[in-house]
Amino acid sequence: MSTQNEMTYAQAIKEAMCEEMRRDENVFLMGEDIGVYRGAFGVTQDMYKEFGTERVIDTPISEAAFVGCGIGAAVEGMRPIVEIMFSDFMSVCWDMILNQAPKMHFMFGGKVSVPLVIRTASGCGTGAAAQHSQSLEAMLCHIPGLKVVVPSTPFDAKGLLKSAIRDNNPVVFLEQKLLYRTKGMVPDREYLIPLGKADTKRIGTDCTIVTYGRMTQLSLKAAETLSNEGISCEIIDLRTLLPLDRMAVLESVKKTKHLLIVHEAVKTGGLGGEIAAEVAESDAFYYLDAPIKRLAAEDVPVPFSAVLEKGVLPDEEKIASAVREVVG
Amino acid sequence: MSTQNEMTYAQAIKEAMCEEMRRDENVFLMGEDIGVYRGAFGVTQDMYKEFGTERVIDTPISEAAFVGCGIGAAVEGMRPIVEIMFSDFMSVCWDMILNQAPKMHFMFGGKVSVPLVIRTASGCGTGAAAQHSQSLEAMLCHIPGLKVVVPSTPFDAKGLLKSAIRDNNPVVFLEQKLLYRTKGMVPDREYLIPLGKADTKRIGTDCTIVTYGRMTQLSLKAAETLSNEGISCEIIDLRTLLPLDRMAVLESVKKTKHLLIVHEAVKTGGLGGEIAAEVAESDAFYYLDAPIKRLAAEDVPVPFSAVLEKGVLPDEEKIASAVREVVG
Amino acid sequence: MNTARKNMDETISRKLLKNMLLCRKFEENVQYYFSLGMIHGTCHLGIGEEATAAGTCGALLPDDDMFATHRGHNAAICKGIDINHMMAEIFGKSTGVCKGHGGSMHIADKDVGILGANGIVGPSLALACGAAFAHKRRNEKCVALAFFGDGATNEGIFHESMNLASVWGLPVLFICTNNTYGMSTHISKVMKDTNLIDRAVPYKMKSAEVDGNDALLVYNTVKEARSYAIENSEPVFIVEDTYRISGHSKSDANLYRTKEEISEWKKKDPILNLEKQMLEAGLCSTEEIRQLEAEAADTVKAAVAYAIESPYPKVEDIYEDVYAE
Amino acid sequence: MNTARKNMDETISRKLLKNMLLCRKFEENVQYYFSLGMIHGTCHLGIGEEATAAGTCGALLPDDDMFATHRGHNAAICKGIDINHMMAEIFGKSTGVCKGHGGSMHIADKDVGILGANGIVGPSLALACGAAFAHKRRNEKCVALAFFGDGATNEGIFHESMNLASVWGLPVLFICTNNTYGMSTHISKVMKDTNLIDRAVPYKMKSAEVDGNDALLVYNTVKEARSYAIENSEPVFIVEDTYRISGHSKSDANLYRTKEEISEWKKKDPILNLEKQMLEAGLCSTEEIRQLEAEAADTVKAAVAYAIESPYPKVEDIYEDVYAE
Ligand SMILES: Cc1ncc(C[n+]2csc(CCOP(=O)(O)OP(=O)(O)O)c2C)c(N)n1
Ligand SMILES: Cc1ncc(C[n+]2csc(CCOP(=O)(O)OP(=O)(O)O)c2C)c(N)n1
Ligand SMILES: [Mg+2]
Ligand SMILES: [Mg+2]
Repeated sequence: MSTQNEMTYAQAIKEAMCEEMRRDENVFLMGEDIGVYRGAFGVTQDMYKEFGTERVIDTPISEAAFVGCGIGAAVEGMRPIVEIMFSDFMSVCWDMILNQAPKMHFMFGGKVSVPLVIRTASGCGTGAAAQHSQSLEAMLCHIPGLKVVVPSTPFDAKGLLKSAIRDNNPVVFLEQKLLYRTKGMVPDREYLIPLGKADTKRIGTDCTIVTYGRMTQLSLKAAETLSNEGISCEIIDLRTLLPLDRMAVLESVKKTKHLLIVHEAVKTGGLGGEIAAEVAESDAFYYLDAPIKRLAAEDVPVPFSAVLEKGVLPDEEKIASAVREVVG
Repeated sequence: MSTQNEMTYAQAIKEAMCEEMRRDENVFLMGEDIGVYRGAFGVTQDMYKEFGTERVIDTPISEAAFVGCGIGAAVEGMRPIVEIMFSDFMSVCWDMILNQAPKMHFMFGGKVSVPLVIRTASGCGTGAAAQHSQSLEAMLCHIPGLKVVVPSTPFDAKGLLKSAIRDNNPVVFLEQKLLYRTKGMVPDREYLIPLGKADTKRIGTDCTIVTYGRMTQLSLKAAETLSNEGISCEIIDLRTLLPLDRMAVLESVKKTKHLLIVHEAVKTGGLGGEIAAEVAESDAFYYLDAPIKRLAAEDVPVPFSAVLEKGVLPDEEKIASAVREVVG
Repeated sequence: MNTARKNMDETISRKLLKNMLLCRKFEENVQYYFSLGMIHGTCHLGIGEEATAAGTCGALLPDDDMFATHRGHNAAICKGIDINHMMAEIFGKSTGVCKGHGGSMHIADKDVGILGANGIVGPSLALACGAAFAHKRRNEKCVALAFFGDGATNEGIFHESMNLASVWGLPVLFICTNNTYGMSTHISKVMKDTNLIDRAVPYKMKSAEVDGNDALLVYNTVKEARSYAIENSEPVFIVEDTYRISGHSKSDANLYRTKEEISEWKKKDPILNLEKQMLEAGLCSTEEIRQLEAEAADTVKAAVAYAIESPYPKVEDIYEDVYAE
Repeated sequence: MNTARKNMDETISRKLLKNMLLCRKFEENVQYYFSLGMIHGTCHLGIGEEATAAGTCGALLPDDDMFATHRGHNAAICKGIDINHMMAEIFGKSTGVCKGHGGSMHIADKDVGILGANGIVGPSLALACGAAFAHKRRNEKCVALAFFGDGATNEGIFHESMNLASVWGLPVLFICTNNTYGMSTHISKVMKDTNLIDRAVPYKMKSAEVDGNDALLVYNTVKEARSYAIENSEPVFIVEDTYRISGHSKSDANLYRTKEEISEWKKKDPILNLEKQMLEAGLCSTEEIRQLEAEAADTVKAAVAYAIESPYPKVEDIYEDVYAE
C-alpha cells in the first residue's frame, strides 16, 4: 500500500528533481545561487550536498549564456534543468526561449531535440513590484515548439515536473511564488502526471471556472463560499497551458453553460483570451447561457504598495462575485 | 486644395520620419545599417544625406544597448526612433521592451516619460524561415505601458507613425514586410492618425472581419470575391493593437452578427483570442448568430519552403472560405 | 591618493560624512521597520557600501543623471533625494517619490537627476548611454552615471553598453560597486579574471580602481573622471572595491560567507574610516561627529514619521500613470 | 607559419583545396539559381571566405560539434554534410537535410556534428558552450566550435559566452570570421578597438589571430587550438581575417565599399592562394587542379539535379516535427 507525505510545493519540486537526478545522470541543474544559497525561494536547499556542485551549478549572472548552454547540452543528449530566478528575467534570455530552444527540432527537420526544462518563479503578491512579479505565461503560449506548465499543488508540481524532465521538448515550468510554502499530500511511490492534461479540481454544475496555478487555490475557496449560496462551480485546472487541454474546457462548459476564466496575469493579451476564443469558436458556443467572463489582473505594471498590489489582483471575493455575475 | 501622391508603404514611412525630423530636432533615428545601406528593406534610403549621420545613426549589432540607449535618450527629452531590423530580434532586447521602457512612467510615479518609437519589420512570406518571419504583436499587447501599431496602407503608415513619434509613450511600430512595396495615395498636406482608433476599411452587413496589417489587404480582396456571392463583409482594420479599439469591434459585430478574426501570427496565444474574448464577454455576445472564428497561421515555426510557408499562412481563399463557414 | 587625504577639504568631507550617516541611519530604519512587517516586499541594503554612494554621487552636479541598481537607497540619498518622500515610497504611501508604485527597488526622482533604481541586473548601463547621448547632442556639460555590481559585469548588456559608449564617445561614468558577491556567488566563481578593471580593455576605455571604503578617494576619483568624460567626451570605467555587510536581501541566510569575513570588513567601515581621517586631519571633533550622527538620526526619524502618517494610495487611481499624456 | 608551408602535408592540402572548390562551386550555383528565382528567400554567401571554413572545419573530427552562422554554407560543406541534401534544403525540397523547414540559414545535420546555422547573430557561442559542457561531463575528447562574425562580437551573448566558457573551462573553439563588415558597417564604426583579439583579454582566454585567406594556416592554428582545448579543458578564441567578396545578402547594393577594395581582395582569393602554395611546393600540377575543379563542378551539378528533381514537402505533414516524441 502506498503512503502519502505532507510536503510543501517547494519540497515537491525539489523531490521531483532529486528523483530524476538519481534516476538519470544526464539530468543536472544550473542557475543563479541555487547551491549554498538554496535559490531565492529555498527550493534547491541542500541539493548540492547530495549531487555535488558539478550537477547543481551556480552560474554567473548571464541568463542568455546559461540558458543557451542548457540548450546546447540538451542537444548533445543531456537533460538540463535551468532555473531562472524570477520569470521576469526571461526577458534577458528571450532569444533562447523564443528563437532557439523551441525552433531547433522543427527547423532542423526533426533530427535535433532539446530536452530542456526551464524552471522559474512566477506571479505577484510578494511586494516585489513591476519587474519581479509578472505572470508571463501568455507570451510563452504563443511559441510553437515549447511546452508550458503551471502546477497548483505539491502533488501536481512533483508529477508534472518529473514528466517535464523526461519530455524531449523544451518545457517552461512556471512555479508560483505564493504557493511555495503551501502544503499538500504527495504519494511515496513514484508517479508522473502527463503534460497536456487538465485536471478537474472540483466537480460542479452551474459554472465552469477555468484557471491554473495559484488562482486554482483561490477559486476553490471561492467555490466553497458560492456553494453555500447554492451555486455549484466546476473548476478546471489547466496544469499544462501549452498544449492546452481544449476538450476538458469544452466539455465542462457544455455541462455548466457558464464560463469564468481566472488568471493572475494582466487581462489584455492574457491566456484568458485564448481560452475564451476556443470556447467561442467551438460548438460549446451554442451551450453558453451567458457571456464568458475573464477575471484577471488590471492592465497595469504590478504596483509595489500592498494596497495597490492587492487591489489590482483577482482574489477569492472577486472570483465569487465574477461567478455570481456570470450565472446571475 | 490638397493634392495626393502615390507612394509605397516604405516611402510613406520614410516621409513620416523626415517630416517629424524636420519639425523637431529631438527626433533622430538609430539602427543597424540604416545609413548608406538604406536599411534591410530600403526604408531609410538617403535619409542620412538630409539629416547627417548624427541623426541617422548606424549602430553596432547590439540591440539591447541601442534600444536601451534610445530609452535613456527619451527619458532625457529626446524622441528617438529605433529600428530593429526584423521584429524577431526583439528577442535579444526584450528586457528593454518588457521591463524597462513601458514600466518607467508607472514605476516612477509619472515623473518620467519615454517618448520612444521602435520600428521593426514583421511578418512572413519572404522565405526567410523561422527566425526572420514571426508576427509577435500578441506578446507586445500583453505589456501595459506600451502602445502597438500595425499599419495596413501607406496612408495609415504615415499618419500613424507621425502620431507615434509625437506620443509620449513607447510605441512599437510593426511594419509589414510584404507591404513595403505596395502603393497607395498619400495627401500632400500634413495629417495625423490618432493611435487607438480602428478604421473600417469596408462597410458590410453580413460578417465582420477584424484584422490588421497585411491581412487587411487580403481580407479586402476576399471581400470582393464574397460580394459576388452575395456575402457582404465589413472589415475592421485595428491599426492600433494596444490600446485596442474595443468599441469599433463590438459595434460592427452587433450589426453583422458574425465575426471572423484574421491574423498572420500563429493562432494559439495570438491576438485573435483577445478580440474573440472581448466580444464573447460583452453584450455583443447576444447578437452573435454563429460561433466566432479565428483564421491565423498554423501553430508551427514558420517553415522555409515556399509551399510550406504559403500552406501555413492565411490567404485570400482561406479568408473567403472562413467567412462562408461563419455565415453559412 | 595620499595627497587627497592631506589636502582634505573640510566642506567636502563633512558633506560626505553627513550623507553616509544619513544612508546608514536610513537603512537601519528600513531594516527595522521591515523586520516589524511594516514594510512590504523585499529590500536590498547597502550597509557597509556607503562610501561608494557618497563619494560617487558627491562628485556629481545636480544636472548629471544617475541610474542606480536594486541596491539603490544610498545612491538616491547621496544624489539628493528628499528622504521623507523616499521613506514614504518604501512604506508604500501615496506621498512616496513614486506614489507607492515603485518601492525600494525603483526609487527615482527626475528632478534631482535620479533616473531610477532598477530591478533588473544590467540595464542601467545602457540607459545611462542614452542619457549621455542626449547630453552630448545638446552640448550640455554633464555626465550620465550608471551604478552596477560586480555580478552585473557578467551580463551581456554590460559589454554592449561599454562598447557603445566607447565607440560613440559618450560621457558616461560606469561605476562598478565591487562587493565581490552577486548574491551568494563570489566573484572568483563567476569569472576567470577577477581583476574587474581588465574588463575595460577591449573598449580602450579609461579606467580606475579605488578603495570603495574611502569616501574621499572615491570622491576625488569620480570628480576627476567626470571632468575627463566631459572634456574628452568619453566614458570612464571605475571599480570601487567595497563590501556588503548586510545580507543580499530578505532571503539571505548568509550561508556563503563566514562571520570572520564580515567582521574583518566591519573594521574597515567607511563611516569610521572617514571619521578617523577627519579627526586626524583636525577637521572635526568627536563631539561634532556625535552631533552629526544625532542629526542624521533625527532626520530619518522625521522621515519615518512622515512615511507612517502618510496615506496609502488608492486603487481607483491606478490607471493614472500607466500612460503619459 | 612558414614552417607550416614548408612541411605542407599533401593529403591535408588536397582535402582543403577540394573542400574550398566545392564551397565555391556550390555557392556560385546557389547564387545562379537564386537569381533565376528558383531559390526562395534570401541567402548569405561566403564567397572569398572559403579558407576559414575549410581550414577550421578541416581541423575538426567527426564527433566535434560545429555551430554556424547565417553565412553557414561553407562551414557545413567542410564539416562533411551531404551536399545533395543540403542543396535540396536550399531548394526547399522534402529531401533537404532539414526537410525544407530550415533553408539556407538553418542548415544542420547532427549526424556529422553540424548543430545548426543560426539566423540570429550571436547565440552560436552559447549553444557551443552547452555542447562542450556535455562533452566535458562525459569525458569525451572532443570540442564544440562556434563560428561568428566580427559584427557578432558586439552582441551581449558574445561576452556572456566567453565568460562562461572561460570560468567553467569548457573546450570550445570560438572562431571569429573577421570580414571587417557587419552588413554594411565597417568594424571601425562599431568598436573603438578594432583589434578583435583584445576581446579575449578580460576572460584570460588563449587566443590567436590568423590570415583567414590562408587555408593551411587556419587549419594548423585550429588544429593546435583543438588539442589545447581538449588537453587543458579550456576555450580558445581565434580571429580569422578574411573578406566577403559576395554581397551580404540579396538586399546588398554594395554601396558601402569600393570596387577597388573588392578587387584588392580578389587578388588574395583563398583558393588561388592554396593552389599557388601547392604548385610551389610541388604537391600538384595545374592539370590536377583543373581536374579537381571539374570534379567539384560535377558534384555540385549532380546536387542541383538532385535538388530540382526532388519533390516538395507536403503541408499536411507540417505538424510532424513541431514537437519531439
Ligand atoms: C537579469 C537579472 N538576473 C538576476 C537577478 C537577481 N539578482 C538581483 S541582485 C543579484 C546580484 C547582483 O550582484 P551584483 O551585480 O554584484 O550587485 P550586488 O547585489 O552585489 O550589489 C541578482 C542575481 C536580477 N535582478 N536580474
Ligand atoms: C540579433 C540579430 N541582429 C541583427 C541581425 C541581422 N543581421 C544578419 S547578419 C548581420 C551582420 C552580421 O555581421 P557579422 O557578425 O560580422 O557576420 P558576417 O555577416 O559579416 O558574416 C546582421 C546585422 C540578426 N540576424 N540578428
Ligand atoms: Mg556584488
Ligand atoms: Mg562580418
